[in-house]
Amino acid sequence: MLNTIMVIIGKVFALAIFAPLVSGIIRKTKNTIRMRNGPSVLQPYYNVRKLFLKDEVISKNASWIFYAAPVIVFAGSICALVLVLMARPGHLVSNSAAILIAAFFVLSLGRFFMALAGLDAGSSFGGMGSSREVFISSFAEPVAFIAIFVFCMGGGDNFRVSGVLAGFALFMVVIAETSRIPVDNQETHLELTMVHEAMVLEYSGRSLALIELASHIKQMVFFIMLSWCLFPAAGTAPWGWAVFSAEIGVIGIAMAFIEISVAKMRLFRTVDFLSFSFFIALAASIASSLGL
Amino acid sequence: MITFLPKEFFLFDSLTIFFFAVIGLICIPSAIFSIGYLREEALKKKLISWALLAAFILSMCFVVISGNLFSFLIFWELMSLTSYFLVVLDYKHEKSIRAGTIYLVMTHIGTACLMAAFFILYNYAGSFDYSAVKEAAFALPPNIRNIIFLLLFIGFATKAGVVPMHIWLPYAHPQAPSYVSSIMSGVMIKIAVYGMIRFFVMLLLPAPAWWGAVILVFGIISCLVGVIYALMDHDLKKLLAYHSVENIGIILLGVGAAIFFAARGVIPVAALAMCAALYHLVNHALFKGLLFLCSGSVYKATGLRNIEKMGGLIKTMPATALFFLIGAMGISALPPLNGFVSEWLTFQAFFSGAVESQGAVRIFMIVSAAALALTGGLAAACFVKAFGITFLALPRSAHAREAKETGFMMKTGMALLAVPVVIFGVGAGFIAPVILRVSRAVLGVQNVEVSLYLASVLPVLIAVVVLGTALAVFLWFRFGLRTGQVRYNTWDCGYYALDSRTEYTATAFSKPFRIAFSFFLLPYHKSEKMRDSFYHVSKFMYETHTTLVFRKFFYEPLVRLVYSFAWKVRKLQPGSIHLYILYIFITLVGLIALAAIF
Amino acid sequence: MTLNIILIGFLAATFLMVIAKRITALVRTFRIQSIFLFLYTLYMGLCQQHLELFVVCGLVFILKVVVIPLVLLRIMRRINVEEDLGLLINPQLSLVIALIFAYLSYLFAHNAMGLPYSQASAAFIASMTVVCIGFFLMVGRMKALGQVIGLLVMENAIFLAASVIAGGMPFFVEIALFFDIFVFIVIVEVFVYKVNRLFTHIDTSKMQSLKG
Amino acid sequence: MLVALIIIVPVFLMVVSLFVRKIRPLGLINAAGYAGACVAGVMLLKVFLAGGCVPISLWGWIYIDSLSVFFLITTIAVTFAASVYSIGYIRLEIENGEISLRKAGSYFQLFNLFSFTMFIVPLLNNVALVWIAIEMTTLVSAFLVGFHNVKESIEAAWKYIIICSVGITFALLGIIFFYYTSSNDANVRSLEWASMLSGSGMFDPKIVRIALIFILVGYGTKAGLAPMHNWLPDAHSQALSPVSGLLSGVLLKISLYAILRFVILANFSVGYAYSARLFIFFGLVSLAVAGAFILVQKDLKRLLAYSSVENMGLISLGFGFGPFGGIAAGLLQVFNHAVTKALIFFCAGNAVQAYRSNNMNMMRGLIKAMPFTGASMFLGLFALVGMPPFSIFISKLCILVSAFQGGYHIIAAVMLILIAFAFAGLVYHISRIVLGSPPQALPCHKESLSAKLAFLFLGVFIVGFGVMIPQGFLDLLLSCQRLILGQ
Repeated sequence: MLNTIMVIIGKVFALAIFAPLVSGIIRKTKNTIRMRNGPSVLQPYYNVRKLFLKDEVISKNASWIFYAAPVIVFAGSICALVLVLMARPGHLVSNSAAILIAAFFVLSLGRFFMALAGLDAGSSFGGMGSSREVFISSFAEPVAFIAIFVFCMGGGDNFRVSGVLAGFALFMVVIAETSRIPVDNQETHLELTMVHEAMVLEYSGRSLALIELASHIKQMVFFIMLSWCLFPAAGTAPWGWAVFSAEIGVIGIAMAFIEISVAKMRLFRTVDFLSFSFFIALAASIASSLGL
Repeated sequence: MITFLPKEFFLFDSLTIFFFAVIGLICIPSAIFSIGYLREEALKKKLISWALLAAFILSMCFVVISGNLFSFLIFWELMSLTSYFLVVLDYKHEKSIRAGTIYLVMTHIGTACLMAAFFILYNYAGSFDYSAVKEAAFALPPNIRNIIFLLLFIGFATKAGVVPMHIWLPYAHPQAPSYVSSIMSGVMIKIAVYGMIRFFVMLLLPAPAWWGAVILVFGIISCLVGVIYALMDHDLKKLLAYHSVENIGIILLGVGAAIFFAARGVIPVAALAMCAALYHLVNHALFKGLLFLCSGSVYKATGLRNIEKMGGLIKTMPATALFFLIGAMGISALPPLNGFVSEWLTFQAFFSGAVESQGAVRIFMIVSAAALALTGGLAAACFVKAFGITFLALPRSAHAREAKETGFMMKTGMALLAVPVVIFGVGAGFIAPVILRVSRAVLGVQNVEVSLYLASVLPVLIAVVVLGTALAVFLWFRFGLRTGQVRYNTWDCGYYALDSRTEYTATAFSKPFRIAFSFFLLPYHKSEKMRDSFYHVSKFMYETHTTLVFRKFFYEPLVRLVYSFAWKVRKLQPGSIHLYILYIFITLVGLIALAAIF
Repeated sequence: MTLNIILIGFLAATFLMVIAKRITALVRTFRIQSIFLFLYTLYMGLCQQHLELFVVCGLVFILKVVVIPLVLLRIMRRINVEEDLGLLINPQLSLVIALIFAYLSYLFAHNAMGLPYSQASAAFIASMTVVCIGFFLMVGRMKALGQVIGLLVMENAIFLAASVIAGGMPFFVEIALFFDIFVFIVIVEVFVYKVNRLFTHIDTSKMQSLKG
Repeated sequence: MLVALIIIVPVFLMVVSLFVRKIRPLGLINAAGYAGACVAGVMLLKVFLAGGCVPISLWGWIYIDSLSVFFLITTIAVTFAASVYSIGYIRLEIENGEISLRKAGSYFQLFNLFSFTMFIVPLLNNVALVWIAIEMTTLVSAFLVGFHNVKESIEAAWKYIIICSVGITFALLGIIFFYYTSSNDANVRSLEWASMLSGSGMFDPKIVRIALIFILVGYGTKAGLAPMHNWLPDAHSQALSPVSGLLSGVLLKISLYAILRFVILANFSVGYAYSARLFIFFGLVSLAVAGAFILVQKDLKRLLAYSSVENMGLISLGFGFGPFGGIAAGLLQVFNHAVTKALIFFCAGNAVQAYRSNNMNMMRGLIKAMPFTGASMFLGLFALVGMPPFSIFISKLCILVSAFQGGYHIIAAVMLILIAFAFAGLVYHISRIVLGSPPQALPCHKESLSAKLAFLFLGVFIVGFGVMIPQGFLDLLLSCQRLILGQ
């Protein structure tokens, strides 16, 4: 028991530490494809370090929610990571689905507070960002749930039709949830198009550092889910951790390719994007009900 | 004539005790809250309010412990009547009169359906007693059973506020004083769910699977429609009322799934679904009661119900804000609070159901789960709006600016509901098995294994991890990392005149949803510019509204139809005595001609 | 034979009422009708030699032949309105309708009631026809007095019907009925005055302020 | 003896009202007299239930059975309440200058005459005399309807007299047909109830069918069954409010009593089922018509009048479901509706006096302006629409149970829908009157003590019978049921 707990804590730490690296790799890949030099893969670490060392400016209008939100977001991401690691890959039974869904709920805890914090300062940007963030995520959630259901019902076999379709749907959800093009753009600070960045616009210093860390970890959580979805058997393979790392890397690079090959959508087109993913998920469920 | 007086007046089984507990859990804090709420009123009004409140609560209790259809009906009607009085307690407003009328008429339609069903049952059972009804139910012809089911479903659904019979709910609940709204929303509509469980699961056995499917489908419709309307509404209490529609939908998801799987013989799933439904029932009672009390507290402090005029209340009313936040987190199903546990159990029920079945049923379960997920996401969005606009940022009106924290009694009332919201979440390990026992008894299966291990452990785990991490970060910030903090204006792009008028509004917040659901909401807007000259617009008005489709395309045409018919009938009586005499003669001649028929 | 003549006279008087255009004419024809009724009861009394029948006969004469027409004519004099009866249906059509009523009564007596064909049934048919015509006068005539007379005609016809099919009501019932008619006419007189005073006419088709 | 006492009371009071000129003592004497009648009525019930009542008394003029006792008691109770209510009502009318002092005196005379005619109807042995008594009720109450002597009231009174007389003339024809078949086929040359009943087995069914239609249409006109109900809203809206209460509460029921008598007679030749179908027909038509008119009504007292039509329809339906316990239910509804409608008409009377208008759009905030009246009216409303714990709930429930037991599912469904219309209309209109804020110009208005007492008196019945029906009363109803079904 204690052993298991220690292992999970160890894994959580490891993954949390490597989480910014994944973001760095994605960014590096994007720049490479664009034929740019770009910052190093370690740049996310530098950013976080810089932010932790800076003073922060807090709006006069803000309440305690503003202080609490980054901490809760960070804690939520960590908790989600814990939960995802608890759902054992390989023999994904109903309990695993329940745990994965719980992980989503925990992430929405953080999102809830982040959205509140966006409204807290009384700035229009924050409100706009919160509104859009909850908008997108509320449409993403059902798709993710169906995908998880279907994939867990697959029983951990590789490359079932339903599993692949579910993985595809989940991939689209991950794009939306990790604020990537075509749903959102992490790199922009153009007020009217940003979503996540608008919400956290008021943050600076160590709070912002926590938020950034939290989003790296969240991305990690999603990538882990995605990796299980695509190659469920990988976790039990020998050299599992290496296979796993490779998977994460592949997913990240795929993400980077998608990001540079499509244009950002208008906000209201994201509904179309997500409903498309919903139909894919539905197709997955139909496939699963046919036993495929 | 009065030969039908029943023999078994009262009934105590685990279901009644469960509902008793729910009633007590909500009504006591609400009653305490009412002491503070009514403090400034005249003694007469206080006494009337309390007398009505007591009558209301008692009638609910008696509905639950009735052991026969007859007293069930009487107390059901009394419950409607007393709650109607409570709705129109604030009798000077035309709005409350209107709300009361809509409420009473809808309730009456529901009760009429119940009456019809009860009397048909009475015919077959020869008695109003539940035991006789239960015995007779086995022998009922299928079509009669189905008619009874439909009548009872309409009757209970009307009271429960299931879409499309929800029309009264967003009028009546906001119009009642908040401590009453909390009971109405928290408990009264659950009594209808009690009726459904009592009749569909316990009395009219065996229930066919399609009953469960019907309930499930209506549950899905209710939760989606409820939450979408809630997103669009900016009246705090109305918003909460729409959330009641949503949550009743979620409860019905569980009830429907339970009936569905019980009929298909998958008992463990049925037990899990029923457990989830009952768990969500008590949870909704708790956080909805809490939220209504908070809204009452806000109303008392500001005199406002429109959240567009509030803002910044977290600074002036910190306790109310905290309680509201707890309620909002509960209703948004955020772990580790109670709403999370029950919604999550419902998901598990759907998932186990999907695993246990094949083909269309599996898709049906998955789609139901997706609907629930969408509902959950939208509910969270709605409460970000409700809490954010009401309590955060700057006050948007003078009333909100001058708000004062409410008194001790009201705070106590709220706290008594806020604490259980937390306990029912974190302490699910203690609560869930009890509720599982109730649901086993309800389904009449004793030896069914349902593992609630995860439900017991996970909320605690989440609480520990989240709080532990948060505490660690906090300690690190406090003692390890000592960077400075500067308080300054919100970033304003150099405009230097940010005030409450430039804040994001609830209307703006909900705009993406309005557009995404425009196929259902049918929004329309009008804008108006006041110009000083061609170049200078001195004032700009923008209004946007959504169409209440059920009202506009069903109830209003229906009412219009009835009225136009009534006006036509009215022309039959134009005041002419000659015509009247002619009527008598025609009746006479007609009857004589048709005497053979009679 | 005598009975038939009386009945024909009774019916003829009723048909005259149908085509009457003025109130006084209506009252006079009503009197004629009542005279035939009186003759009928007299004949019955002579046939059966019952003292009670003679008393009834006398009452018919006093009340229906003398008092009621006088009262009605007095009302006409007093209120001094135009005499026109106000026909909602013109006399020709009215006559046609009256004939239809006669046929309907025939059907009623033989098909619905199942009466055997006899003199009594003929008398019954006649009286039912008159009931219908009385009703028709109430519906088809605008003035208040038209309605009163219509009602009285119906009363007459019912009296006739009672005596032809059942041989008359018990004596004291007949007396009470006469009393009732008397009270009725007195009260109606009062109300006609009131109507005339308040409305300055007695046209009931214009009294339509209460509707719906 | 008791019966004679009951009959004498109104006669005596009428004589008194001829001589006493002052209004206040007159009203008090009136109320006291009817209180006495009430006591006598209760004693009569007791004696009757103990079996100590000879059916035929006073030289064969009076016939008493359970049906007559029931209707007599109902009549007396409502009349007493009306007499109590009249005290304050007439005083206020005089103060408001609506009626003169002299007319007030004549009000009491007419009131007593009216109640006399109503008292004797259930007691008379001879069906023709019953007919005459009912005609007399029309003629006497016409003065009370036209009491205000304004255009509308005279119009109403005129329509009332003429339409009811026409109707009742048809009833006379029906009586004659009964008499014909009774003398022809059963050799009973008498219109006395008991002797007709003894021969009723031999009546010619063909004629009885026709006769019963005449009776139902004829008396049904007076009983306010649609489509012959047209006089009813006019008369009820124009009459003085205590009289409206009496008209609606008692007068309609008295005609129903007459109908029932003939239904009993018809039982043995055509069977109850025939009457039941007729009752169901009239009941449904009444419910439908009343429901429609209630929805679009503007005048308070007309609204209540249509509600009476609705309730008569319900009662009629109850009789239609007779063999399944509907008769007792219908009779219970007769009593409950009588007291409830009286209460609510009295409340409406107070409201009309206060707002000086019958128009419901003018009335707001009654509960603020006149708390006692407003509260009574509100509770009366819920009693009227059949909410527990009030009495009509029970009787409505019984009617519905009998409908379902009789297997009249579709009729019961239609009935429930039509009741819902009436319910919606009544709640909509009356809640708007009772609630809301009263108009600024409303003069301060006191509620008279007598009105409050009358409300309380009726309220006791309304709530009491809703909670627990006295066993004696129940026995009476059941014996009526047996009587009507001819068991």
